[in-house]
Formats: sequence, C-alpha cells, structure tokens
Amino acid sequence: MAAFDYAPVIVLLPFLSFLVAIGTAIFARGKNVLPKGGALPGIVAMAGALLLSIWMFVTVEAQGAYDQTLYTWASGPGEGTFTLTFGVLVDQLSAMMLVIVTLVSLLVHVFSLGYMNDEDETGLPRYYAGLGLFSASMLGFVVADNLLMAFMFFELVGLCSWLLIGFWFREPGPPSAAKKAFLVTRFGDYFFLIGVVAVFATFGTSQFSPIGGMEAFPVLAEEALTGSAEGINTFGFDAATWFNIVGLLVLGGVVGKSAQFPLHTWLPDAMEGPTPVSALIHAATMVAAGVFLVARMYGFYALIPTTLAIIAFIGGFTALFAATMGVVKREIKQVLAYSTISQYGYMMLALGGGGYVAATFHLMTHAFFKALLFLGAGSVIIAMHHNENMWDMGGLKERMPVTYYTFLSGSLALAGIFPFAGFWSKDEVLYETLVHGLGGSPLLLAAYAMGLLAVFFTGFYTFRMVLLTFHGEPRSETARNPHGVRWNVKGPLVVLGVLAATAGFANLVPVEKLTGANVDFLHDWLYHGPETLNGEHYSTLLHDVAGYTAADFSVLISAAVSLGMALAGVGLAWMLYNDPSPEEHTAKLGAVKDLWYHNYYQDEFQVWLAETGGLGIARGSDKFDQGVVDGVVNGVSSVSLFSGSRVKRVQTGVVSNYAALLTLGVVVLMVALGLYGGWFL
Amino acid sequence: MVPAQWYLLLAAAVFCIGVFGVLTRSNALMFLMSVELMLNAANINFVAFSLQWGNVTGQTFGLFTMAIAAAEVAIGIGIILVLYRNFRDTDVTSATTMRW
Amino acid sequence: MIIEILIAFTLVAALATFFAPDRVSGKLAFALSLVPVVGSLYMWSLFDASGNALLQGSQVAFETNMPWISLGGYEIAWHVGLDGISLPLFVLTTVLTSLAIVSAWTPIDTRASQFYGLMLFMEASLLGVFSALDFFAWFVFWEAVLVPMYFLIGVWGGPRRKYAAIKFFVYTNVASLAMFIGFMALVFALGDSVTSLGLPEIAQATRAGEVGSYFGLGAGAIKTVAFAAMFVGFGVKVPIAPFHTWLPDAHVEAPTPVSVMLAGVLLKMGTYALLRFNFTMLPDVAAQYAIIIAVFAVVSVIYGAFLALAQQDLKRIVAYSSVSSMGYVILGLVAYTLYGVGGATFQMVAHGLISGLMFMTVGVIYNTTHTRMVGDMSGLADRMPVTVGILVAAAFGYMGLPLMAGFAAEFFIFVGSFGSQTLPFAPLFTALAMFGIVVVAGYLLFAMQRTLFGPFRLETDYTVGPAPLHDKLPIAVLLLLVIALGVAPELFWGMILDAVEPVLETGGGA
Amino acid sequence: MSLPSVTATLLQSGGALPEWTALAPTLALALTALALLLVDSISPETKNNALLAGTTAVGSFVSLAFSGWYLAAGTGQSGTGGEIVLYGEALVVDGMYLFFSAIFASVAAMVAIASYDYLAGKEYQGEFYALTMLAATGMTLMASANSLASAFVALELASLPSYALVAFLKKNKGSVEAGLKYFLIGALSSAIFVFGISLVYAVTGSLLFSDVAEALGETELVGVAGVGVLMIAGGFAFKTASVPFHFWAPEAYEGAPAPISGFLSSASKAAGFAVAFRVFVEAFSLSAIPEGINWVILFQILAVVTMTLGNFAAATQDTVKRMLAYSSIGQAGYVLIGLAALAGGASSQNGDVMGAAMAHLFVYGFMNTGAFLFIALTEHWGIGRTFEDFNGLASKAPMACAAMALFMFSLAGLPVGGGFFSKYFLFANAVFAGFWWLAALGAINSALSLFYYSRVVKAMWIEDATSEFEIRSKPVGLYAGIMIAAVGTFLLLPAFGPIIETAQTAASALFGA
Repeated sequence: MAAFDYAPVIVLLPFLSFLVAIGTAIFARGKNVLPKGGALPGIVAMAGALLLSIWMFVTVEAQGAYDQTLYTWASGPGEGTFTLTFGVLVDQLSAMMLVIVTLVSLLVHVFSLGYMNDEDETGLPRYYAGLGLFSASMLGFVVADNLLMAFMFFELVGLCSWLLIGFWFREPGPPSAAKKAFLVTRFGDYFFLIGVVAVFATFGTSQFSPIGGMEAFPVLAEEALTGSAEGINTFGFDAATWFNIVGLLVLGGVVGKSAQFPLHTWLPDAMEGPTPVSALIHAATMVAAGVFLVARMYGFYALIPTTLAIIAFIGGFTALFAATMGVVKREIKQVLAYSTISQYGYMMLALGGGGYVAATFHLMTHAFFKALLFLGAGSVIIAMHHNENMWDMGGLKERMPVTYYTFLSGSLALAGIFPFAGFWSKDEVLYETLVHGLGGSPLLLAAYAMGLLAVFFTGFYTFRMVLLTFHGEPRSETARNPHGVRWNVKGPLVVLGVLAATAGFANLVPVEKLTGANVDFLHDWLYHGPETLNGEHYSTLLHDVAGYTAADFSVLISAAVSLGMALAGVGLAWMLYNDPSPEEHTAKLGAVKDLWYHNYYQDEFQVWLAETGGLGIARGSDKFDQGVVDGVVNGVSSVSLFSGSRVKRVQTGVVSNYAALLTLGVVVLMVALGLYGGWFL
Repeated sequence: MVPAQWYLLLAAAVFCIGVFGVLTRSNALMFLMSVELMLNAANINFVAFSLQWGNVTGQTFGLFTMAIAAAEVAIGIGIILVLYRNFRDTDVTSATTMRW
Repeated sequence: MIIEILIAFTLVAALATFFAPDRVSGKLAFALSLVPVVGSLYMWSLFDASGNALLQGSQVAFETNMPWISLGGYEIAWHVGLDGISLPLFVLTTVLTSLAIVSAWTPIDTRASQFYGLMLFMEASLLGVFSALDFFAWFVFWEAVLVPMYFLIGVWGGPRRKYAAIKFFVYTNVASLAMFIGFMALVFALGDSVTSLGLPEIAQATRAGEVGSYFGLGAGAIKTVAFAAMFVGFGVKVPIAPFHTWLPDAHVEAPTPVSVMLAGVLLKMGTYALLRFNFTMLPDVAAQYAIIIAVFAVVSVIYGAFLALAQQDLKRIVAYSSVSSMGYVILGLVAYTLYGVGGATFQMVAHGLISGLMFMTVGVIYNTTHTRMVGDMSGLADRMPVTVGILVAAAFGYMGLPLMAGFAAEFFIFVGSFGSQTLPFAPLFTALAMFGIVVVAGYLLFAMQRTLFGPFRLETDYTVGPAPLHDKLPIAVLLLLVIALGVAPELFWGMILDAVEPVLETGGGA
Repeated sequence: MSLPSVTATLLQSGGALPEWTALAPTLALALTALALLLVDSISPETKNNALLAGTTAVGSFVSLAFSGWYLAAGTGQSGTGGEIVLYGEALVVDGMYLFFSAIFASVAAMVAIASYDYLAGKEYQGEFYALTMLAATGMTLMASANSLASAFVALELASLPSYALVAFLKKNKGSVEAGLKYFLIGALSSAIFVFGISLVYAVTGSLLFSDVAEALGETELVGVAGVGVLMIAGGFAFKTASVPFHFWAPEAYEGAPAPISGFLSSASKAAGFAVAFRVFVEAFSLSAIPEGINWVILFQILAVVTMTLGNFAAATQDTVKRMLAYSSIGQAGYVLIGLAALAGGASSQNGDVMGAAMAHLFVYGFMNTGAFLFIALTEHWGIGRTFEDFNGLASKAPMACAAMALFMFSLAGLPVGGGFFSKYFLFANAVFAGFWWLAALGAINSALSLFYYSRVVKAMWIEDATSEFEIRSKPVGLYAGIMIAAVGTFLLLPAFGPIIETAQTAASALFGA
C-alpha cells in the first residue's frame, strides 16, 4: 500500500504552507521575505496535494479503498469506554472529493495572485496562511474515517471561514459577516456535537466503516434495525426513533454548513470576504462539507426514511426559496451566493430522495461551475474596480472575452442547459427524487415539485446576471474601459470553464438509457466502494430498511421537463434583459420583489431573535444577578453590621446601668434556670 | 434554736437591700457601702451555717471576707479619690467618656 | 519527600523575594519559581499511574506520612502524595505561577517585592492543597491561600479593590467554616471505624458504609447534611451559581497576574475538593441528589454564559464565563462516569490554562490601552497584531475549538454525562448544558469584533503599539500548552482515568 | 510529651524535692512581687526602669521555667502519682495548674518587657510591677485553688491589684473611669460570688471541692444550691468578662494602659476560666450534682450570648483598642464552649473539649497580648486610636505591622498562627461532643470576626497614609514584647501538638478520666 502511506501528506502539505505563511506573518512582519507574499508555498503545496490526490484516485481504482487508524487521540481503558482515534479513509467518495478540493484550491491560489497580489493587498501572508489552513482542514475532513475526527476538522473549517471572511478586518463589514457566519454555523454544530456525543453514547464508536476491531456505527445501526443488535443504548426509545433523533441532530451541522433553510442567512453575508475565498469556501468546498458528511454516513441515513424525507424537503424548499431571492439581487456575488444555497438544496434533495450518486455527481459538477462563476465574477470585479453592482456593468463581453465565455459556460451549467455539466447532474437529482417519490413516498413528490420549479428561477436569474453583466451597453465609466486581468486570472477560468462544460460526461445516465452504452462512470465508480460504504449497499439499505422503491419512469421525460423549465427561465431572461439598456423589470413584481430583495426578512427575524432572545435574557439575568443574588450577599453583611451597631448601644457608659443590667441578667438567668430545674417548688 | 431557713431569709433580705442600694445610689461611697452590705449578708450565712454544720469553716471564711472587704475598700477609696480629682465629683454616673 | 522540598523551597523563595529590593524581585521571583516547575515536571515524568490516592492509599506516588497532632481520638498526620487527579493540577499550579509572575512585570510597579513574595507564598499553599492527603494538613493550606489572595487583590487591585478583597475573604471563609463543621460531623459519625483524619482512611470508611448516627441524626441524614455542607462550602470556591457573586468583583479588581491565578488555579481548588470529598466519599448521596446537583451545574453553565453576554468589561466577561465553564466540571462529576469525572478533571487543567491565557492576554491589552471596556476601543488588531492573534486563538480555545485543550475536556465531559446511569435524564441535561458552547461563541465573538476589528479607535489617550516581548512570551507559551494538550490529551488523560476509575467502583456507570 | 520517668522520680512525688516546691511557679511570682516592693520601699522615687522591668521579667521567666519543667517532668500528673494536694487540701498542683501558670507567666513576662518603654518617665513604677506580679500570683493561685475559700481569696488577690493597675494613669480620665467601672462592677460581682459561696456552704457545709461534690449529691435544698451555683458562676463570668458580667470589660480594656489591657484580657481571663473549670468539674461535677441544677445549659446560654454580643459589637467599633476589647469578649464566648459542650458521665469528649478550650486560651495569651502591646506601641508613638489613624502605618513600621497582621489573622482563625488550630480544634471538639450548633454559631461569629480583624490589617497595609506619622524611636522593649508574642503565635502553628496534648491530658485528669 505504498501509495496510501502518503495519504496524510495530502493534509500535511497545505498545513505546512500555513505554518510557513503564519511564521512569516508573525516573525517577519512588513519585510517581504516570501515571494508573492506566501502565495508560492501555497501553490506548490496545493499542486503537490493535487498530484497525490490523483495518485490516490488511481490507486483506489486499482486496489480499492484504504482505511487506516493513524493516531490515538484519547484512549479508553477497559469496557464501556471509547478509543478516540484519527484515521485516514480513502475510498471512492473521499478520493473524488480530494481531487475536487485540491484542484479548486490550487486554482484559487493561482487566481489569488491576480486578485490579491496584483491589487497590492496588505497582509498577504495572513491571507495565504488562511487558505492553507483551510485547505488542510477541509482535506482532513474529507479523509476522516470517524465522525469525531470529521467534526473536529468541520469546526476547523468553520474557524478558517471566520478568518478569511473577516480578512479585511479594518472595515466594519467583514468582521461582522465573519461573526455571523461562525455563529450561525456554530448553532448548527451545536446539534451536530450533540449528535456526535449521542453516536458515541449509543454505539460506543463513531467509525464510518469497520476497521481493526473497531465496529462502524452505521453497521451497528443496521444490525439494530434488522434485529441482531447487542450493547446498543437507545435511551429507552425504540431503535428507529432514536436513530431518527440522532440523524436529525447530526443534520443540524449539515444544515448550518451547507447553508440550508433556516440557517442559510450567513452565506450571502459571507460575500464580504475576498472573492477567491468565496469561490473556494462558500461555493466549492466548505459548504460542500455538509452535504459530503451526509454522503459519508449515508449508510446511516439510508436506514431512517423519516429523516431522509425531511432532508429532501429541506433541500427542495431551500432550492426554490433561495432561487427566488437570487432573482432580484443587484450585486453579482449576491446572485451567485443565493444560487449556491439553491444548488446545495438540490444536493440535499437528492440525498433525501435516495439519489446518493446523483448528489455526489451534483456536488462534483457544482464545485467546478460554481468555482468558475465566482472566479469569473472575481475577474469582473477586478475589472470594475471592486464595484459589484450589475447595474453599473454591461457590455463587458467585448472587453473581456475570456472571462465572458468561461463565465457563460459556467452559467449554462448552472442553468442546467444541455449538454453542460449542470444539466446532467441536476437532471439526475430530479429524476431520482421523482422515481422514489412515485415509488411510494409522496412527500418526496412535493420536494421534487419545488426543485423543478426552482429550475425555472435558476435559469432566469442566471441569465439575468449574464445579460446584465456582459451584454448591452456599458452603464458606467469603469465598464467602458475596465481594468485588465492577467494570465493568473484567465488560466483558472479556462481550466474550470472546460470542466464546467465537460464534467457532466462522467455520468451520462440518460444516454445510457438511450443507447445502452455503459457510460455512467461515476455510478460504477461509487458502486465499488468498500463493503459498507458503496452506493450498491446504500441502495439495498434504502430498499430493504427505508422502504424506498424506485417507480419505473422514463428518465428522458423528466430530463425533458427539467430542461424545458430551464430554457423557459433563460428565455424569459433573454426577453426582458437582452437590450442595450435594460430597465429593472423585477420592480414590476412590487411587494414580492421587496420580499425577495429582503430575503423574506429572514435576517431581520433572526437578528431580532438574537437581540431579544439572547441579549434580552442576558440583560435580564444581569439585573437579577446584580440585584437579587448579589443583593442578598451584601444584604447579609449590612444587616449584621447594623445589628452590631444596635447591640453595642447596651454599653451606655453609665456604670449604674451596668450594675442594673448585670443584676437583671442574674435574675433572669435565675428565674429561667429555676423554672427549668424546678428550684422554687 | 432558730431554724436555718430564717437565717437564709435574713441574709437574702440584707443582700437585696445591698443590691437595692447599688442600683439606686449614684454616690461612689454609698455604692461601696451597699456592696459591704451584700458581703455581710454572705457573712450571716457563713456564721449561721457554721453553727448549723458544727464546723468552723464558715466562721473562718467570714473573717476572710471581712479582711478582703477592707482591702477592697482601701482600693476603692483610692480610686474614688482619683475619680474626684479628674471629674471633680464622686458621682459614679459622671464618668461616661467611654461608651458603645 | 520531593513534595515537601518543593513546598518548603517555594516558601523560602517567597520569604527571600519578600525582602528583596523591588528592582530585582520580579526577575528573582521568576527564576526561583522555575525550580518548582522543573520539579513538578520531573515528578510528572517519573509518575507511573498508581490508582487513586484516597482509595488505594497503599502505594501513593511521592508519599510521606508522619504523625503530627492528635485531635480528640483522631491522629492528624503530615501526609502528602500525588495521584493522577492531583498531579496534573500540581503541574498546572507551578507552570501557571511562573508565567503569571512574568506577566506581572509590566503592570506591577509598586511594592513589587511584596507582590512577588505573596505570589510565591500562594503557590506554596496551592501546592499543599493539591498534595495533602490528611484533612488538617489540607485544611491548613486551603485556608492559607486566602491570606496572600486578600493582599494581592486589596493592595494591587483596581478602584473597588478593598470591597472585592474583603468580599472574597469573608465569603470564602464562611464557606470553609460550613464545610468544616459538616465534615467533622461526618467524621464523628464514622465512629471507631476511623482513628485518624487521613483522607484515605475516611474515604474508604465512608464508602464502606461505616457512617453511623450522630446525636439523633440517622446515618442517611448525617450523610446528606455533611454532603450539603461540603457542597456549599466548596461550591462557593468553584463557584457554582448562585454562590458566585464574589468572583466577578474579585476578578475585575484584581491585577492581571492575580486574576490568572484566581481563575487558573484557585477555582480548581473547589472542584478538586468536590471530587475528593463529596464525590469520592459520599457517592451514594451524590447519586441520590444527582438531579439537583445537575440543575446547579446546568444553571451555572447557562446563567453564567448569559451573564457574560451582558457584560462590557472584558475581564468581567471572562470572569462570568469561568462560572459557566466550571459548571461543565460539576456536570461531569455528577454524571459519575469514567469520562464524566475524568473529563471534569481534565477540564480543571484545560480551563486553568485557557482562562489563564485569556486573562493574561486581556491584561496585555489593558497594559497598553488602560481600558477594558468593550465600547472604548476598536480595531486593536491593526496596532498589536500578535497579541490580538493570540487573543483570537485563546478565544476560540475557550469556545472549544477542536485540537485545543478546551474541546477535549468538554467533549469528554459531554460523552461521559450523556450516557450516565447515575443521573436521570442525562441526555437532556447534557444537551441543555451544551448550549453553553453557542452562547460562549456569541459573547466572545461579539467582544472580539467590537474591540479587535473595524477601524482603530481608542477612548483613552494612550499610544497603542506592539506589546513588549516579556508580555507576549507567557501568553505564547500558554497558547502552545493549550494546543499541545488539545492535540495530545494523553499527556494527562491516561493518568487521570487511572485515578478516576477506582472512584467509580461503587455506583455510577462506566 | 512526658519525658522519661527518670526526671519524674527526681521530683516531689519521688521525695527528691519537698512537696511545697510543687508551687514553685506561684512562689517565684510572689517572691518577685515582694522583691519589687522591697526595692520600691527602699527607693520609692526610683526611675530605674531597667532594674524593675528586668526583675519582673526574670521572675516571670523563672516561674515559666518551673511550669515547663514540671510539666515535662510530670509533676502532679497521672504519670507520677497524680495531683499533689497541699495545705489541708486548700491548694492542688496538677497539670492544669502548671498549664495555666505557664500562660500567666509568659503573658506577665511580655507585659513586663513591653512596660519598660511604656512606663518610661512615669511615676510609681515600682508599684506598677509589684502589682502586676501580685495579680499574677493571684491568678496562679486561682488555677490551683481546691476549695471555694482559696478560690475566693485568690480571685480577690488577682482582682484588687488589677483595679489599681487599670487606674494607674491617675491623670488620665480614661484610665480613672476605666478603673472605677472595673472596680465597681468587680466589687458587685465579688459580693454576688461570695453570697453564692455562702449558699453552697449552707447547703453542703463544706468548701472543699470534693466534699461539696459529695454533699451536693444527696441534698434536698436544690433551689438554694442552684442559686448558689448560679451566683458563683457569676463571679467567674466577671473574671472572664462574659455576659452579663462583661460590662466593665470594654471600658477597662480601652481605658487602661495598653499593656495592662493585654494582661487583663489574656491572663486574667484565663485565670477566671482556670478556676471556673476546676470548680464546675470537681465541686459541681455533672455526675454528682442534682438534676435540677443544670449549669451546662447556663454556660450554653452564656457562650452563645457572649460570643455573639462580643463579635457584633466589635464589628462596628471606630477605635482599634475598643474593637480588641469587644473581640476579647467574643473570644471568651468561644472558650465558654469548653464548659458548655460538656455532657454527664465520664465521656472522653469532656476532657477533649475542655482541653481544646485551654489550648485556645494558651494561644490566645500570645496573640491577644501581642495585639494590645502593638496598641501600646502606637500609643507610645502618639498615633491616634481610630482605624483611620492606622492608615498606611505599614510603610513606616513594617515589622511591627507584620506582627500585628499575624495577630489579627491568627485571632480570626487563619493558618498563619496557632489561633487557627486552637479555634478549629475547639469547634471540632464541640462537634464531636454533639454540640454542632454551638460550633455553627461559633463559625458564624468567627466569620464576622474575620471582617473586623482584617479591618486593622487593611488600614495598616492596604490603605494609603492619610496623616504623616512622626515616629521618633523604635522602642526596644515594646518591640521585643511584640516579637516574642509574634514568634510564639507563629510557632504554635507547627508546634500546636504538644500544647493540645498537654491541655487535654490535664483536662481529662480533671474529669478523673
């Protein structure tokens, strides 16, 4: 297993670059010791990681998956205790994810040369340190072979997003956005952590797949449901209910990170960060972590239909919900942000709908075309001198062709137009959901309906964006003669543009249906994972345990329907916005427009919640603490001092009074003791 | 002979008179005399019950008491003198610089 | 013998520093304080897990036991020794004291030699508290800690230092008295089964069910009363809400190094004693009233966190968050599982380091800005990047960021308490307590955003520049320690579990 | 504790020394007093302070040495044939007598040394020292009294010089007023005391403790005996400054010369307890006395009221000296636990709790005297009396202030001095004796006492100087006295074991256990 011995290196390389960068940031501040402000180490590291990842990919293909415990974090002696370990799990899923992450990260590093270095940003070492640490954490999360390790790196990813969103900390906006992002995801992680703890308390292990004596909790759960369970503590619930609870708890983290309703509010704000960061974190990878986690432990979720239905419903709803908001945004990155939320909704929809492969597929394609779109937007933003308002743009098509065509390819993919990547994956997502819905899970149908409707909106806002940005007449001075961009911007765009156009061919399910040619490579790839971690196993679980059955329904029809919806959206956008100087047609929507523009007042609502719920209680308890709790303490002392000042008044200073009191005292004692002892009888 | 409890009552009476004096008289000398009265009330008991029990312990103690009473008066007079020097008065209630 | 040597050396060092000239006293104190550090680390390296010092009194590490006084029918001995529970705290004390002394170089400018002398005196007492295995030997040190603390707050503290000092002084003294009487009643109720006030003997006797009746109080009643008295007595020190109000005042008024010691070590005295006395000697009572205790724990966590959320003074924020963090310890203890109690012990060390780090860093900032009010400053990251960087790291450590000590401790506690057999509704209590991790993130992030980031602004007119090296060094070291402990909890975890396991043998689940 | 029996056989019991030598501690003091009187009568106007103070100190130390030697040798203790009875059973020498003699002697020594400076340049120094010694002699006799007669005489022998000593500063209104009040209350109390004795005699026909106990056993005159016992208790309550006989104490301690205040509040109080312990354990022993006369309840009431009143009043004083005065009332309340926590029958707890009370008195002798000597020092320097006047004093006189802080914290029961052990042993023994509520009340008071004791420390060490002190000299004698007290207080922390063991052995012997 020579190859796999290098698996940890994939994680360590970016970490190394982080150390280098942070080291220079601390010890050589100001002095420009690192060429390109630390970009080169990062690029080198990511390149190496990419190569290694590809090697892993190949090796997995050749030799199958690899799972190895590397480090015992905390050992537990004897029975009833857990051994908490770090391990590397490189199987089909994680190998694919490794390639995606390293590739996108590498391209983002390169792009940053243009976006950050060429713009003479300060604090570049800090920036690249952040990128490096982020890549390391994300990769660590991808290769994690147990839930606890996954959670740890999940949290580190959150930290990095906080660091990078708040990169421009001298302005008021970014720090606040960073705080919001961390807090909202933290709220999700709260449930996630309970879930992790519950998994340990329930199964005594959090391994994804059985390894060296340690059992895997999805397997144990399966046994529990199929009756042959021992030593599993379900806290008095029956197994299925308890597993649903646990699954939903873990889902909390997913909803947070993958920006699903209602914890989606952080993502649009996160656009305050540098655009490459938005591309890397908030499009391609970190937000993918949530979805990836569900895919990772799909063997568990496949056992609990209720949770699956909820996942699907959240996904479908989020897809539509976010898409509608994307329709009316003015800033290009805002549109992309909401499209991101919406697209991850699709992935959740797929997972909930039993489309494990479909979800992974969309995860991959989306990673490419969304990264592409963000980087393209970044290029536009450079050109526009960091003005993001689409209404100041227009006519950039001629002035920056490379950006335009790559961006177009990405947009087509996003809109799901044949034959671009997004078409294939999104179509499969909807198809899987549909067939399982028809197969006897009506709730899925509702989710499907929402997902389908969202396709239309997607098409519309995508091309509204394209048209406003690149077509028509320039609507501002900067748009007339924009700032040029160099190879380090164009290069990544081209690479991703090609991928966005072609990545879909990894899994041509409809084609296979038509021609019978075996061209669903991804499908096969994922079906040959480790025994308990492959798509086949999942589908059997879905069928046997969760009771999902796929109705027989032609993939072509569904494909045609969704394509139709997409085209309709695109067409509408074309009609409305394809003229030299378009006006704001969205204004015609009136109140609806306001509602969408203000994101259904979700932020206001959540802020209100935090203000009154959080700070309100805080202030209240502070008053209570100062007044009552501490008041009692101080009260005791003042009372005793007061009584002291009264007691001492007995000492009048007149000796005759003393004599009197003395005699009185004796008499009282005499009477008391006399009565007590019966002297006077 | 006279039963013992009569002596007890007498002694108690004398003692109470002494106490009364202590509580009512503010002149230092009167205070002292009242205390003497109380001491002698004790002496009555001693002497009487010395007879009662047929041992001399009580009478001896009576002598002790007188001696000590004398010494006490000696000290007392001294103190009352300096009291008079400092407060120009032998009224025990006049000295109240220290209280509470 | 090494324990006595270390304590005696520290006392002598304290005396020497006390009479040293002010100029050199700081450096001198630091140099001298390195000896106990080395000594304790040496002990740590020698230490081979030897079970629980109270329950397997036979082979306690570094033990000495010589008769001293007799109280009534009870022998009082000079009996010290360490086990997996006390050794980590022992090390924590020495390390934190040294670093606190360095952190005092900048802020302490008057009566310096007295200050450092008292610091070392306090260290000696604390070492005694964590190593004593005889009740009175332990109690001497327990009370002795109050004296230096009173002066350290009272002389070098802030504007309301006198009020804070006397409040701390009397409040904790009352607690000790309550605890003392309760414990004595318990000892007497043990009757002839104990002939000494050695904690091991008493612990083993109580666990063997030797507690008899005491002047009309039945065994059950006397155990309950003693437990309650000791719980309150130690709860004040911890502090458990609602006995916590002395803490914010003390913290806010105390100078930085003293806050470090207070939060870092003194609070651990309370939890350590709770573990040694209440939960080791009277596990059945603890189990009987588990729900009530758990309520105390959860209230401390949540209430403390929300109080911190309402504060404007950085030190006050950290002070209240200490209340919150110590609530986790109580939760872990009452869960009475291996991971619960072990995690609680681990949290003592982890929180000791992290809260010390927080206070020190806030202190470094205060040294330059001369204000701790959140509203008075913003954008400090621009002026003192390294310090701010460490503060950020510390804050995330406080929020329980993985691979830092705090996460390990809290995770152990949560895993332990979630599956507790002793505590009814354990999952519910755990989940409630865990909400603390959200609130803690809330107030720390708010505070950081407002003070460290945004455009630079400062109400007080001081020129803010990078902090001197001897300010940064201790916090950097602490940060490294926190990370090291988070990456490799095994440094202490193994010995802690080994010492905790015997405690759980009666009652409680795994 | 007890040395090899070789030494024991050397002494009285073995016949090596005549029996009367057992009283050596008392005799030493008495002879010193006579010597001083002699000096005084030879040269009445002498200002040779060194000679007088020196003689007094030497005499005290000799007495102390005797006590220590005898204690070590086991004179009058079970080890060497039990108590030694002298002069027709009027006096008895046993562990208790020796223990208390040690207290009186050491306090007297410190007071004498301190007075060297305090009296410098004052009139009638000879009388001062002579009276001190006489009072000390009386106190030792109180500790050895074995009959109500000798008890009364000894008590008066201790009291009468005290009256004079309190009023010693003839031109100082405060001193005179203090003397007057002390004297008047004293006279009244002793009258009550004597009347009580007469009643007991009336009932029992004897004054010897043993006979009294015997006779009380089969008496019908419970009422009379009861009143008598109560009145006798009153006499002791006066000596120990317990409520309601405490009224003299605040003024006497505040007005008297500070060394005398220390002397009275430590030694005189201890003497009162010494005789009270003996009388109530031997003459009115719980095993013999009729049911009706339950003096344990009496002392429980006294203890609670005394400690509470003393501490609460002390908490709100403005002048340090008066605070100390009230606090010493509170301390008396703690010691009363030694009598209040007794139970019928020969339970070993009795001896332990009383022994703890005695040990507390021993430690108290050092820390309280030291505190008053510090006051003497400030008076010598002419520093004001209030807490504020002490502000920032530590910056001027660190050593003395450190010693004072030691006294204060030790009095408050913090482990910087023997006061920690003595107080907590007292509480612990009370708990063991079943009187946990007494201990609890004591604890509450103790916490309050920490508040007002630390006020002094706060003033000296924490507050900044409000006024400028002009400290002319560092008086050797006062410093020496304070330092002796400080060292003693501190050493009693590690070396508390011998003290408590001796005390508890002596007390247990009293209970015939």
